[in-house]
Formats: sequence, structure tokens, C-alpha cells
Amino acid sequence: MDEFKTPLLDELEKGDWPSFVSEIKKAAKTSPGAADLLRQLELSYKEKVGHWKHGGIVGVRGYGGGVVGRYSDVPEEFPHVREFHTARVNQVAGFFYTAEKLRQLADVWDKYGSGLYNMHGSTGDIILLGTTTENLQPCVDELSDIGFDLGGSGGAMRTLSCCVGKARCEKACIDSTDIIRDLTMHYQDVIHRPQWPYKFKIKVSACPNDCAAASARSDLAVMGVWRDALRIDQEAVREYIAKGFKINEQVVNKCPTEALSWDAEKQELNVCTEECTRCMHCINVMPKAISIGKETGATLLIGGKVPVVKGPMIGWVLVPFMKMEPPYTELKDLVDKITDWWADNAKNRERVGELIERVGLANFLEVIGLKPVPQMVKAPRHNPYIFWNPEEVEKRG
Amino acid sequence: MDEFKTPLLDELEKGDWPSFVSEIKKAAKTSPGAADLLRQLELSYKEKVGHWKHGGIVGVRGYGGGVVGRYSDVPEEFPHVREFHTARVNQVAGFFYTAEKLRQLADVWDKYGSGLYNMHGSTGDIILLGTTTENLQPCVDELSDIGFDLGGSGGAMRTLSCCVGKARCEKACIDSTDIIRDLTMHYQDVIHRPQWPYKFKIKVSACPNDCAAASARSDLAVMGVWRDALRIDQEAVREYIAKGFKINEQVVNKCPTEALSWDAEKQELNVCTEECTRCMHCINVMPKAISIGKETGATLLIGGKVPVVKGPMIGWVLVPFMKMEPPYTELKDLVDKITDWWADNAKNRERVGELIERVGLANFLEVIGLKPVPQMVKAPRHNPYIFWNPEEVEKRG
Amino acid sequence: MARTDFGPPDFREMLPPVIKENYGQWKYHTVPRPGVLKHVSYSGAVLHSVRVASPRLVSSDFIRDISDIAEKYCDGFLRFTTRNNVEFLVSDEAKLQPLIDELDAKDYLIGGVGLSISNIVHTQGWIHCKSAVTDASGISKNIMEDLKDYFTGKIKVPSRLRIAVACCVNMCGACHCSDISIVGIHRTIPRVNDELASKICEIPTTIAACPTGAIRPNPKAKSVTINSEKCMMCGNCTAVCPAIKIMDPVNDGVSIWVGGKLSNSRKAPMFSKLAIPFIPNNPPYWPEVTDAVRHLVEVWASHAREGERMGEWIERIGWERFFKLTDLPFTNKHIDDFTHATTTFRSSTQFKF
Amino acid sequence: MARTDFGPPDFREMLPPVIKENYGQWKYHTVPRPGVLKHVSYSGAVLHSVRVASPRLVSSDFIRDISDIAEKYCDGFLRFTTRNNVEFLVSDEAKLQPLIDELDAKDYLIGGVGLSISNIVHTQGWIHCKSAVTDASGISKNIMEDLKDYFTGKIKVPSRLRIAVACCVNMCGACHCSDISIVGIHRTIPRVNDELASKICEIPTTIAACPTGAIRPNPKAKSVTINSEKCMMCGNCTAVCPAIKIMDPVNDGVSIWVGGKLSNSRKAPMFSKLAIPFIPNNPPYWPEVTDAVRHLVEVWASHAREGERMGEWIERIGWERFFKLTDLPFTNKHIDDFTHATTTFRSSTQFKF
Ligand code: SRM
Ligand code: SRM
Ligand code: SRM
Ligand code: SRM
Ligand code: SF4
Ligand code: SF4
Ligand code: SF4
Ligand code: SF4
Ligand code: SF4
Ligand code: SF4
Ligand code: SF4
Ligand code: SF4
Repeated sequence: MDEFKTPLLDELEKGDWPSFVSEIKKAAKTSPGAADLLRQLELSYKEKVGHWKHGGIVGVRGYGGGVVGRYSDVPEEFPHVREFHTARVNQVAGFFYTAEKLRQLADVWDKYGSGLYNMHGSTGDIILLGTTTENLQPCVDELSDIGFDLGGSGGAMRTLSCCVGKARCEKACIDSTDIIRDLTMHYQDVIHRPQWPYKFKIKVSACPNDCAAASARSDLAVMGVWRDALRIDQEAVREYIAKGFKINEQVVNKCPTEALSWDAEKQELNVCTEECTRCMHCINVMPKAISIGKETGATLLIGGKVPVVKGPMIGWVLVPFMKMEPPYTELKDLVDKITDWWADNAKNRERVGELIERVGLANFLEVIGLKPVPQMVKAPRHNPYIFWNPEEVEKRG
Repeated sequence: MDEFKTPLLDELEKGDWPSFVSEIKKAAKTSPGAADLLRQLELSYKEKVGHWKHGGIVGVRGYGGGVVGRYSDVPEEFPHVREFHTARVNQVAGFFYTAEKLRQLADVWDKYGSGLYNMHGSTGDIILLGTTTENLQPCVDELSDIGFDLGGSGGAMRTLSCCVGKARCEKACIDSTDIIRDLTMHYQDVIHRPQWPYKFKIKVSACPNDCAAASARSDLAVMGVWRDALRIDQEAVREYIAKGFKINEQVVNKCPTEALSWDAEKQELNVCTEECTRCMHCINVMPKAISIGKETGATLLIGGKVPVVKGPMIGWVLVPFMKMEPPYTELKDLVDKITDWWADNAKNRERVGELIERVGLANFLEVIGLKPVPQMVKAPRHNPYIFWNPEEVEKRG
Repeated sequence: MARTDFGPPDFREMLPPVIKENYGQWKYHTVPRPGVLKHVSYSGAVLHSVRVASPRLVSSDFIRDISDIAEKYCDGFLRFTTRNNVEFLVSDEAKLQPLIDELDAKDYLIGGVGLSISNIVHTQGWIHCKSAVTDASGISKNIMEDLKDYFTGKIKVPSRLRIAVACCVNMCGACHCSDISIVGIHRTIPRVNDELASKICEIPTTIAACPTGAIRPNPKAKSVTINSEKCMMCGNCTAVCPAIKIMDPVNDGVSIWVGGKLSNSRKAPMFSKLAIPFIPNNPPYWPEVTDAVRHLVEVWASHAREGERMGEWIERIGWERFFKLTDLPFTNKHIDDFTHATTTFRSSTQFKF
Repeated sequence: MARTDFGPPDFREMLPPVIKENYGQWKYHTVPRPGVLKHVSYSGAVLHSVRVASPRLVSSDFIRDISDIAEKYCDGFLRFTTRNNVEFLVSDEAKLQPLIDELDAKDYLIGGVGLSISNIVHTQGWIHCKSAVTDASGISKNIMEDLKDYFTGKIKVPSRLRIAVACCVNMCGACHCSDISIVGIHRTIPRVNDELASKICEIPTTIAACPTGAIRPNPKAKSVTINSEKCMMCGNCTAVCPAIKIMDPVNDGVSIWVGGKLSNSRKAPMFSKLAIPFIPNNPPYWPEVTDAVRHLVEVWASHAREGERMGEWIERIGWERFFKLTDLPFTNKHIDDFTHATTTFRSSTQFKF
């Protein structure tokens, strides 16, 4: 460590916010890979350009993905990052760990890799950051011994992730961690063996607050909702008010659907269930007094993704309401129908949302056997270019 | 008239709403063309299909347009509509007429045509509905004697039209009839001699109520606005309230920008001028008490049109504010710049809005020399695909 | 004779003296009775305008009759509105009631002002346009016959409601931005007369005219063929090549669109959106169309708040509620599949069940 | 050894007993102090979660340290959040204060809960990604250093504010829907190494990879050329052909986007929109970026109403007001020119001067 200087990066060790530079330095004490990573990064800071090569596929036995190959473009200078692959290790649903499990992980990774991690990657994986081609297989083997399996990469179902859900949240309408666990086990093959035109992501947020950022970052977002009345504890409402809470200003007037009304005489908060669109606002600001309903299930959104290449998308309502009970057969059947159709029809690197955009949502619905409902759209079409199938019209007279 | 039966159309003479069938019958008393029109229309009602041929160009001396040629596809059956062309006669700005002028018009048209009119066509013209190729020239000649000129058709500037404006409306921010009159005179050549890739329409509404439907139906919409404070007559406000008008419910709470507030103590209605977006609501519901401001001018919208072929468009803000004083030089200069650029760059049958969509609004602004301002957009871009000109960036190191 | 480019008569010569004198000086207006506007100037001057319905397609008899009336009560001054109504401009208040009496006697319908349903903006239809899929005048007459009490002010509505009728997707009106629009549409793709096409069609222009790229050359027949999967039945090709015909009496008909507006009042202008994808042509009464329009008007009128345009009402309650309240089926046709389709999809769990 | 497809450890084995017992039975939560959540179950059971900042990129030392702490105070139970913070799950209330004391002593920053600015969601950057235009970790560290008082709750904000950083337009995060996003962008078109391309490039695939059709074959060089007028610098071609390079240390940098959100709270999810088109890379401090972010936070915090997310605030006041209040220049870059551009143009006279 003393034979090199990283003056630019050293600046980023200052201050109170935890420093990734300090973390790399800690790892560099024992890992030459981490040390060269820091050196190469210093070069990037100086030159304002990255130093990783394009391309390079590496793998482990029995798996088609789960590893991102990475090679330095200045290997002579930094030989220990000549190969610096990451392993995407499937996280525990809800990101729950025990100290024991984490230590086991650290032991394996110290042995075979840089001792650096992303806890977690944006998709949800534990990212083991940097090892050599040679070390990869034994590393994965020993991870398997401690119960950690790889996640997804390439044209595969990607590692599934979710919000904390019923484990620690009063708003959970569905059992996000169980759903993710169940689907993850069910889809091991398509996660581990890329066989699709591109990635396919599923995330679960157990309520419309979307703490898993599912609607924007998953091809299929499973969002917990309810369809009966939200529950109001009038006693608790009165307690809030007694403490100076301004019910009209802070809740009633902010309800986007005007579903709430405060009966000052009866000191009662009333909700018109058919108006409520489950925006969560009242529940969020009065957690002690207002809760989600009892008839719970999920709204499924399809097509969320980032801008590349047709522009960003936030998932579109595909199923307004689906019951969510183990073993989640209805959900799995739908996922299979969607991915089968997508795999058969998509161009290379075409996400499901882009394919739906290309063929039309209505056509997609027909293929997967869902009925069009107004919940799917913000508004009906405003252009008159309606397609009619020959079967729908009479034979020309 | 007695030699033919129109049982289907006769049904439409019943009832209280004025009947176009009765009008055609009135004309048919003296015009064989009108009579055959009715017969052919009866056939259309029976067969559920129109009977006009495609194509056919007719014209008058000195003009390139102003006439729509029309030929029956069943001329043997209905010889008097074998040729049944319409003349588009430029209406008086604001659709004002004297009885004398109208009678003169009827005299000429009875002499040369069917005695049928559209008062008015959707663009604004007086549509003289149906004459022969032979009668067209003498008809136009005699129209000219009584002071009526042709309007536009084809790849031309189309007949301009406007709302009633200052002539009869307290809301008029600009002098719509004068502007239309002035522009119509100024642009006689491009109205009468099609020289552009497609139609170009200008309409003027003297305030944001848009009684001329300008924003959706004109390539360039001139909309009257003001930019100082709207004027409130507090005395009149109090009169409204005295009569039971609910100022908060009907006005203050409906102001989309929360610009209004009612001071119950001082009995005063106050406006925050910088918030007001001139939505007209308060002015519309309290015409006696609230009026437009004094610093008036126009907002120009570009690109309004119907769906063919890129989908419907409502004009986009091009100039947030332009003073509107005769001889409207700034406006004319801008129109010239726009039409020159469009004429040079548009494909055949490409409206200016479609061309702007194709090349990008920002590029269009640069060409015509307008500065981008946030008023032009509802929101900035949300995709990262920004174009950079080589001049904007540094030479690569 | 060779006089050209002299323009229309100057509007200034068509204005009654009260307007000339108070031009730009109007202070406010009231609606003293249905169909009548009273404009008051800062000078104190008053102008009454009496609005009557017109079928738009009128005869010389009609022109002469309204001219006579204008002469009798308005010193010869009158105007038309942007919705094709006639307005008698009364400067002398004493003549107002006599004018109204005569109009009543002559069966002119007075109305269309304020909280009412005014005349329909419509197009040529079978009466004069080669592209017409339906007859705009016929449909308009039937609808307004049915809604006349809304025009005359007998029945009140929460706000203005504007109806437009266009006989084909060219929409020569403001159909894309009306509270209720009726638009003629095709449902079968065009047929090509190969023999004729080989003679008169400019093949490249025809191919280029198709916005969806549905037209391919058919070199064998020296003609073109149309790909039924890509054709969106816009009719654009028929405007370019007379050998291509799209009219189909069995399957042509009309669609109904709702919720558009143009004024900037409260909300920005809005497009009309699809409510009913197809109703067959059923002349002379088009009863299904008339019923549908009345139904839409009634559901809106009974649910909207004071001053709420159709589109504002629907935005507030949501389209899912609109389809429920109107009991209209929501179909695959309602889901947009044109250029900006994805911007109409719902990206939120916020909706009503 | 050949064991595959066994999946991750079962989360049920990672849950503290209090969670197992009260799974799905949580009734409500409170925030007893900044950075601490107190969840109360219908059974009356209580769980405290103490949230601390993490740099996300951590070492084994860090992993072991938090494990030690968890063992000491939480029976070994802890979790990470979707924003990469660490949460210590305290079942025994008596251990709460000692835990906090130890965390303080060890310089862990406690916060990110409730009305605060939580950790940044960011991507790999120069540390590991071949596509990185900037360093996400570096920028994130600087921003959070600057905003740490908003994290710890020393300074309050009107509502949550989420920041994301992505090192290229692939946006491996939630940049398209964050209150503030920093995205690495290119400003010059890729260069083709013709010699290399002729050897290793699949020309048709490369041409097909370009979404704008900017790549044409260059048969002479057995390579391709890029049309600078069509290229939108997306970098897609560089993923397909290694002979095409887009990195440009002089002109690469970052853009800043604002007003996105994902929760359905009150308003439906929104995209982030362009605020600042370009700021040069200026490591190690990226001071212009940090300043811009702080400025945006401050303008928002001082103008927004209680509970109003950045995007909700901007929607209420309008973008024209946003640019005025922030004093940011509005340029041709802000005007969309991608597929749905026209849907972002203003079709109304309603705007603020
Ligand atoms: C590691 C990670 C970023 C991070 O630091 O957290 C990452 C890193 C890469 N992403 Fe990503 N993406 C990561 C989550 C995402 C997400 C977020 C998510 O999944 O929730 C997105 C946006 C959501 C989405 O999928 O739309 C995302 C959208 C992309 C894209 C554009 C996707 C598209 O469909 O258009 C690419 C481009 C591509 O696939 O070629 C991409 C490509 C890449 C590649 C593989 C680029 C490459 O070929 O080198 C990066 C590898 C970097 C490396 O060195 O490891 N990455 N990527 C995330 C995966 C960690 C994990 O498994 O947990
Ligand atoms: C007569 C009129 C309808 C009416 O009954 O009022 C009309 C009639 C025709 N229109 Fe129109 N348009 C008429 C106003 C409009 C309007 C409304 C307006 O101008 O405010 C529009 C929508 C606004 C706009 O321009 O976008 C309109 C949009 C079209 C279009 C589609 C325009 C486009 O740019 O895509 C076509 C198609 C075409 O140009 O080939 C079209 C084409 C036609 C043609 C010329 C079709 C044809 O080739 O036969 C029609 C001639 C019918 C005939 O027999 O006279 N007409 N047309 C209107 C003209 C009367 C007048 O001069 O006052
Ligand atoms: C006469 C006419 C202008 C002309 O040059 O001919 C006109 C005249 C007036 N309009 Fe209009 N508007 C006229 C067509 C329009 C149109 C265009 C159209 O209908 O195609 C619009 C836009 C329609 C739309 O938004 O889709 C229009 C939107 C308005 C509005 C906004 C209504 C709203 O709430 O959205 C007002 C304000 C109001 O109603 O309070 C308005 C108000 C007025 C006032 C009260 C203005 C005034 O102070 O004098 C005038 C009397 C209106 C009345 O009928 O009560 N005028 N007005 C047009 C009468 C058409 C007819 O015969 O019915
Ligand atoms: C722990 C975590 C879930 C997890 O599985 O890890 C979580 C947990 C909670 N969220 Fe969240 N949210 C978490 C990420 C998110 C995200 C995703 C993100 O930030 O990328 C969102 C969507 C962000 C967006 O809209 O852009 C999110 C939007 C919300 C909202 C809606 C806020 C709003 O007004 O828009 C609430 C409700 C609230 O704040 O009252 C909420 C409320 C909550 C509550 C109060 C739920 C509860 O009753 O337990 C939890 C405590 C939150 C707190 O920090 O005060 N959570 N929450 C995530 C913590 C991340 C962190 O370390 O900061
Ligand atoms: S998404 Fe809903 S259920 Fe899940 S953690 Fe957030 S608030 Fe709780
Ligand atoms: S959840 Fe939202 S929509 Fe429903 S009542 Fe509460 S605030 Fe209103
Ligand atoms: S647009 Fe405005 S100025 Fe013109 S008539 Fe309508 S309300 Fe009056
Ligand atoms: S014109 Fe509209 S925005 Fe302005 S104060 Fe009146 S109601 Fe408010
Ligand atoms: S809408 Fe179509 S059919 Fe009707 S007049 Fe216009 S072009 Fe002709
Ligand atoms: S009707 Fe329209 S879409 Fe169909 S072939 Fe003709 S031009 Fe193309
Ligand atoms: S955002 Fe771009 S540069 Fe950053 S990790 Fe993702 S692909 Fe790599
Ligand atoms: S950077 Fe993108 S737009 Fe430019 S040539 Fe490459 S793929 Fe095409």
C-alpha cells in the first residue's frame, strides 16, 4: 500500500459520510486486487476516463450467467485487476441477514476475491466485486457450501427483489418476501441459464408506496393493493386531532379523489370506498389511525425499464387485481405466458415493454388472454386510427 | 320536383330543428342542380355510400385555387350534378354582414349556381355549393363586382378567420377582426395562388376562450392575452355576493393557480398576478366584476391540425407574448419566416406541425430565430438523448 | 373583370353604428333570456344579439329571409357565429321583443347562448364530399332535433357542451377537441383496381402516401397491394390514387368521441377520446347515434358539477368510472396503438375498481 | 460441489424472533428519533430499527464490523434497505441506547428515516463498469457529505427526497424516477477504429444496434461510419462492437434531472425531467454537481408545502416558475426531441410570464 499514492482519492476519505475509498483501502491491506483497483481508479480520476475493457465472457460450471467478466485496459500497470470479474450472488429476500451468515460470506470472499462488495446491487444481488477467472469456480463452490447461490445476468430472469413487506411493515398488502422467495426457487432455471432475448425483471412492493422501486425497474412489477374499504380507527383519529393534527388541511383536502370527509359533529372520518384510489396518503400520514383494507391482492404492472433505447417506461397496469396466495399459481402462469410470448417475438435486446409498444397493448392482451379494462389506461385513444380485424366486420356486400 | 320521390330525406323535414332537406327543396324549386343533388343524396341514404368522384381540377382566371371541383359518379342518373363545384368565397371578418350585401350575394348565386350555401365552411369561407364549370367564371366575375373575392384552397394560405372580438366582446385582448382583415389583404397572393407543400391556416381568437377554435384548427393560432394584472371592480364583486353568488365555491376554489383570495373582512377579492395563468375562469363567471388586463398582446401557437396523418395536434406555444399593433409587422415577419422555412423543407402534404415534429422544436426555433423559453413546454425532456452540436463542445483532447 | 386579390368586403362597413361607436369598449354582457345576449359598453350603450339556429346548409330563400328580418329589426345588420348560428344585432331595444315574436312565429329556434348546447359544427358529408363515410348534415339534424330543448334553454346543462360531426377521419372541423364528436370511419381496407391502377396510378407516390407503410408494389399487375395487418384505414391512399377505393356501405359507419375542449377555461385544451368505436350508418335517423349522444349528455349532465365541461368531469372521476356510469363497453379498440400510445397507458396503482 | 439452483438462503432463517412472531401483524410505526423506526404489533410487541448510512461499496472489515454490532445488540439480526443503508433490528429495547452510543462512537451516521434525505442509489462508475462516463461512488460521496445534515435529521425537509446517480444513460438505478438524478452523458459521437472494425465487427449487427439509424456501412474500409446529425450519443453501438469508442474525457460529464417519484402517494409516479444538461467531470470533488444539488434541495425545501415532493411542487408552480426560482437557464436541450416530444409541448395559453 505504501508504494503508491492516490492523492485525488485520498480527498474522498475526508468528512463524515462513510467513504468508499476507505473501504477499498481496508480491503487493499490484504487484497492486491483491491490495491490495484484503487490505483486504477486514481488514474481514472486523473484522466477522467474509465479503464475497463469492453467484452469478455466468463462463467462457472452449471450456470449460464451470474458473473460479469471484467478486464482492465491497462493490465501492465495494474496486473491484479487484469481480470476483475464480479459474481452476482442472490441476496436473501428482504435483505435480511444474520451476523453469522455475513461472516461466512466474508470468509469465502476474502479467500477468493477482493474483499469488496456492493451491498447491494441495484437489481438486488450481493455484488462480489472483483476476482480472477481462476478463482471464480472455487469461490462459487464454497459459496454454495454456505448456502449462497448465484443470481441472474444476460438474457435471463434477473434476481428478484422486494420491499421489507410483512416482515416489518404495517402497510404490506401482500407477502412480498414470500412471493420473491417462492418465485426465485421456482424460476431457478431461467435465472441461471439465459435463454431469452434480453433481461426480464420482477420486483415486488407490498403496497403502492413502492419501496422496492418496482414500477420503474421491473418488467413485471407486483404491487400490493386492497379493494375493499381502508380501515379507520376513529379513536386513534381523535387522538391525532387532540394532539393538534389538522385533519382537513393535512389529510382530507389532500386526498386526490375527495374520498375522505371529516364529520366535525360526530368527530368521525369517513371514506367513500368507491372513490378511493389507494394513493396511501392518508395511511402514510396517520399510520396509527388508518390502515389498508382486508381484501388484499396485487396490481401487476408490465414494461417498466430505463431509457435504453425507446425511452424510459414506468410499468403499465396489466392486471388491476390478482389474489396473492401461495403457491402463486395464477401469477406464475401469467409470467410464463408473458415470457413465452416475449421470448418468441422479441428482437435481440428488446424488453417486453418495448415489444408491447411495437405490437400494441391490445394485441398483447389478446395473446395472453386478458380482457381489456379501462383501468389499464389513463385515457382511451384520441386518434381515429383503429384497426379492425376482418373477422370483426361483415363480409362486404 | 314532383317527378321524384325522396322518402328517406323527407323524414328529415320533420321536427323543429331547421332542416337542410327543406333548404335543398327550396333551392330545388328553381335550381335543377339542387334538385339532382337531393335525388343523388336520397340514393346515398338508400345505399349508404357517397356518389362523388375523386379528383377533378377546375379553376378561374387569375386564381390558382378557391374552387373545389366536384363530379357525380352517377351523372347519367343525375345530369345536373355531373359538375357540381363549390366556390370558397372569403367571408367578412367576424362574419358580419348587411342585409344588402347578403341579398347581392344571393342574386349572383341564384343566377349562376344552385342557390345553396354553407354559411359558413369550417375554415370560415362562404361555401357556394354547386355550379358547373361553365358558370364558374362568370359567377366569380360578378361576385367581384359586388366586392366578394375567393378564399383559399390547395397548398395555400387558407382563408383566415376569427372570433367576433372587439366588435362585440368585452374579453377581447386584441383586435381579431382587424388582424384578420389586415393579414387577409396582405397575403392575397399566397391565399389565391397555391405555392406551398400543403395548406397553412391562421385563425385569431381575441382571448384564451378561443371562440374561433383557433388552437386546434390553425397552423398558426393567434390568441389574445394580457400580461399585467386582471382588473377587479370590488364594488361589482360585492354586488354579486349580495345576490347570493358564492365567491369561494364558484371562483376562488376553482382558480387553477390559487391566484385568487377573498378577504372576507375587507370584502375584497385579491389576485396574485404572477400566479394567474389567464385561464379566464373568474372573468367568465363574473363578467361584470372582473376584466382582462391592460397590457394586451397575443400568444402564438404553432402546429394545430387534425389527425391526418401523424395524429391530432393542438398548437404549441411558439411566442408567449407579442404586441399586436397595426400593421402587425412583427407577426407578418414571423409568418413569412415560418412559411418560407416550411415551404423549403416540408415533404408533400406535410403540415408545419408535422415538419416541426420531424426536425425537432429546438431546431425549428433556431432557424426562425426564437429563443427557447420554458413557456413553450409542459415539462422538459425526460429522456437522456440530448443532441450536441460539434460547435458546442470542446475539441477532443 | 380581371380584378383579383381585392379581398373580402371590409368588416367595418358591415357593423351597426352602435358597434362602431363602442368598438373595443364593451364592459360586460348578460343573458337576459335564453338565446339573447345583452352587451353593455363603458359608454352605457347597449347591444342585444338574438341567436337563432341555422342548418348551415341554407338556400337563397333563407338568406333573403334573414336579411328581411335584419332589415326590419336591426337596420339590416346581422352576423353568423363560429358555430354557424345567425345573430340578429339589435341596437334599438324597443325592437327586441317584436323581433323575438317574429322569429317565434316563423319557427326560428332561439337559443345556443350560455349554459346550453349550441349548434353542431359539421362537414359536407354525402352532400358534397368525395371522402364522406356518412352524412354529416343528416346526423347533425337528428341530434339537434333530439337535443333542441338543450339549445333553447328549456333544459339546463352544467356547462357549455360542444358537438362536432365529421364525415371522415380528415375531420374538417374541431372533432378532435369537442365535448362530443361523431366521426365517420372505415373498417375494411381499401381495394385496388389493378387494371385501372396500372394505367392511372403513380405507384411511388401512392406507396409514399401510406403513413404505415402498408402499401407494397405489385410489379406483376403494375399495381400495388395493401397489407391488411398494417393498414389503419385512414383513406390517405385513396386521395392519391383514384384506382383505390375504400368505401364499404356494409362496414362503414361512425365512432363517438368525448371529453375534448378548446377553451383554456380552468383546464388547458383537451383532445376528445374514444367512447364508442363503431355504430353502423342507419339513415335517415341514425337512431343509435342519436341515442348514444343523448345518453352521454344525460349521464354527464346528471353527474357533473356546476361549470364542469365533459372532459373536466371525466378527468375528475376517471375513465374507469366513466365507462361504468355510461355503461359503455371498454374494448381493445379503446386502447391506443398509434405513435404516442404508451403515453396513454396507466403507470400507477391509482385507479377505481 | 455440482449443486446448482438451490437459491438463496431462506429469509425465514434470517428473521429475529420478534419478526417471526409478529409477521404480518404490525399495526403502526413511529419515529422516536431521527434514524430510528419503532414498529408496534397488534400483539403489543415492539421492534426498533436503527438505520445507518453505508457507502454501499464496502469491505469485509465493514461486513464484520456490522456483524459484530448486530450480534452485540440485535442477537445477530440486521438487514439492508433498498437504498443500501444498514438497519440494526433491535428486539430488546434496553439495548437501543447502547447500540446508538456505540454507533455514534464508531462514527456511523444514523438517519435516513422519515422526512429526510436518505442514501443515494448509485451504480458502478469507474470502479467497475466499462460504460461509465463518470464515477458514481465519488459523486455520491460528495453529495451526501454535503447533505449529511439532511440525512441525520438536523435539517428537516418538506417531504422525502430521493437522489440517484447513474454513470451512463443505461441508468442502472431509478434515475428516471428520482427527485434528483445525476446521469453521466456523452456529448461527442463515437469514433470508429476502421482497421479493428474490419476485423472484429459484425457490421449488420452494429448497424441494427443503432436506434436512430445513424450507422451506415463503409464498404471501402469494411467498417461503418456514423452520421453525426443522427447520432444521439446513446452508446448502444459500443456495446455491440468493441472497435467503436465513445469515451471522451474532455466532453463527457453529467446531467441533472429533477421531479421524479415512484410512490403512488397523492400523485401517480412521475419521470425525472431535465434541469441541467451538462456539468463537466471534475473529480475528486465535482463541486459544480454538489452545488447544483444543494441548490435544488434548498430552493425546493424553502418553497414546497408540507409533504410536497419535488415533482409535486414543480407541477403546482409550473416549470416556467421552477426555472425562475432556481435561476437555471432554459435551453434548447430542455426541449424534448425524442419519440414522444410533442406530448411535452404546451398546448395552452396557460403559463406564467
Ligand atoms: C451492477 C449494476 C449496477 C450497480 O452498481 O448496482 C449494473 C451494472 C451493469 N448494468 Fe445494469 N446494473 C444493475 C442494475 C440495473 C438496473 C436496476 C434494477 O435492476 O433494478 C437497471 C434499470 C432497470 C432496467 O432493467 O430497466 C439496469 C439497466 C441496465 C441497462 C439498460 C437496460 C435496458 O434494458 O435497456 C444495461 C445495458 C445492457 O443491458 O446492455 C445495463 C448493463 C449493465 C452492465 C452489465 C453493462 C456492461 O455490459 O458492463 C453493467 C455491469 C457493470 C459491472 O461492472 O458490474 N444495465 N441495470 C446493477 C446490477 C446489480 C445486481 O445484480 O443487483
Ligand atoms: C368544406 C370543408 C368542410 C365543411 O363542410 O365546412 C372542407 C372540405 C374538405 N376538406 Fe377539409 N374542409 C373544411 C375545413 C377543414 C378544417 C377546419 C378548419 O379549417 O378550421 C380542417 C381541420 C383543420 C386542419 O386543417 O387541420 C380540415 C381538414 C382537412 C383535411 C386534413 C388536413 C390535414 O392537413 O391533414 C383534408 C385532407 C386533405 O387535405 O387532403 C381535408 C380535405 C377536404 C376536402 C378538400 C377533401 C377533398 O379533397 O374533397 C373537402 C372538400 C369537400 C367539398 O366537397 O367541398 N380537409 N378541413 C371546410 C372548408 C370550408 C371553408 O373553406 O370554409
Ligand atoms: C358568438 C361566438 C363567437 C363568434 O365569433 O361567433 C362566441 C361568443 C361568446 N363566447 Fe364563446 N363564442 C363562440 C364560440 C365559442 C367556441 C368555439 C366553438 O364552440 O366551436 C368556444 C370554444 C369551445 C370549446 O372550448 O370547446 C367558446 C368558448 C367560450 C367560453 C369557454 C367555455 C368553457 O367553459 O370552456 C366562454 C366563457 C363562458 O362560457 O363563460 C365563452 C364566452 C363567450 C361570450 C360570453 C363572450 C362575451 O363576453 O361576449 C360570448 C357569448 C357566448 C354565448 O354564446 O353565451 N366562449 N366559444 C361563438 C358562438 C358559437 C355559437 O353559435 O354557439
Ligand atoms: C426500508 C425501506 C424498505 C426496504 O425494504 O428496504 C422503506 C421502509 C419504509 N417506507 Fe419506504 N422504504 C424504503 C424505500 C422506499 C422507496 C424506494 C427508494 O427510495 O428508492 C420509495 C419510493 C420512492 C419514490 O417515491 O421515489 C419509498 C416510498 C415510501 C413512501 C412514499 C413517500 C412519498 O410521499 O412519496 C412512504 C410513506 C411515507 O413516507 O409516509 C414510505 C414509508 C415507509 C415506511 C414508513 C413503511 C412502514 O410503515 O414501515 C418504512 C419506513 C420508512 C422510513 O424510512 O421512514 N416509503 N420508500 C426502504 C428504505 C430505503 C432507505 O434506506 O432510505
Ligand atoms: S412498499 Fe409498502 S409494504 Fe413495502 S415497505 Fe414500503 S410501505 Fe411497507
Ligand atoms: S388512500 Fe388516498 S385516495 Fe384513498 S382515501 Fe386515503 S388519501 Fe384518499
Ligand atoms: S375568444 Fe374571447 S374575445 Fe373572442 S369572442 Fe370569445 S370570449 Fe370574446
Ligand atoms: S384568470 Fe384563471 S388563473 Fe387567473 S385569477 Fe382568474 S381563475 Fe385564477
Ligand atoms: S371530413 Fe372528410 S368527408 Fe367530411 S368534408 Fe372533410 S374531407 Fe370530406
Ligand atoms: S388506407 Fe391508409 S393505412 Fe391503409 S393503405 Fe391506404 S394510406 Fe395506408
Ligand atoms: S449506469 Fe452505465 S456505466 Fe453505470 S453501471 Fe450501469 S451500465 Fe455501467
Ligand atoms: S451512439 Fe447510439 S445513436 Fe450514436 S451511432 Fe451509436 S448507437 Fe447510434
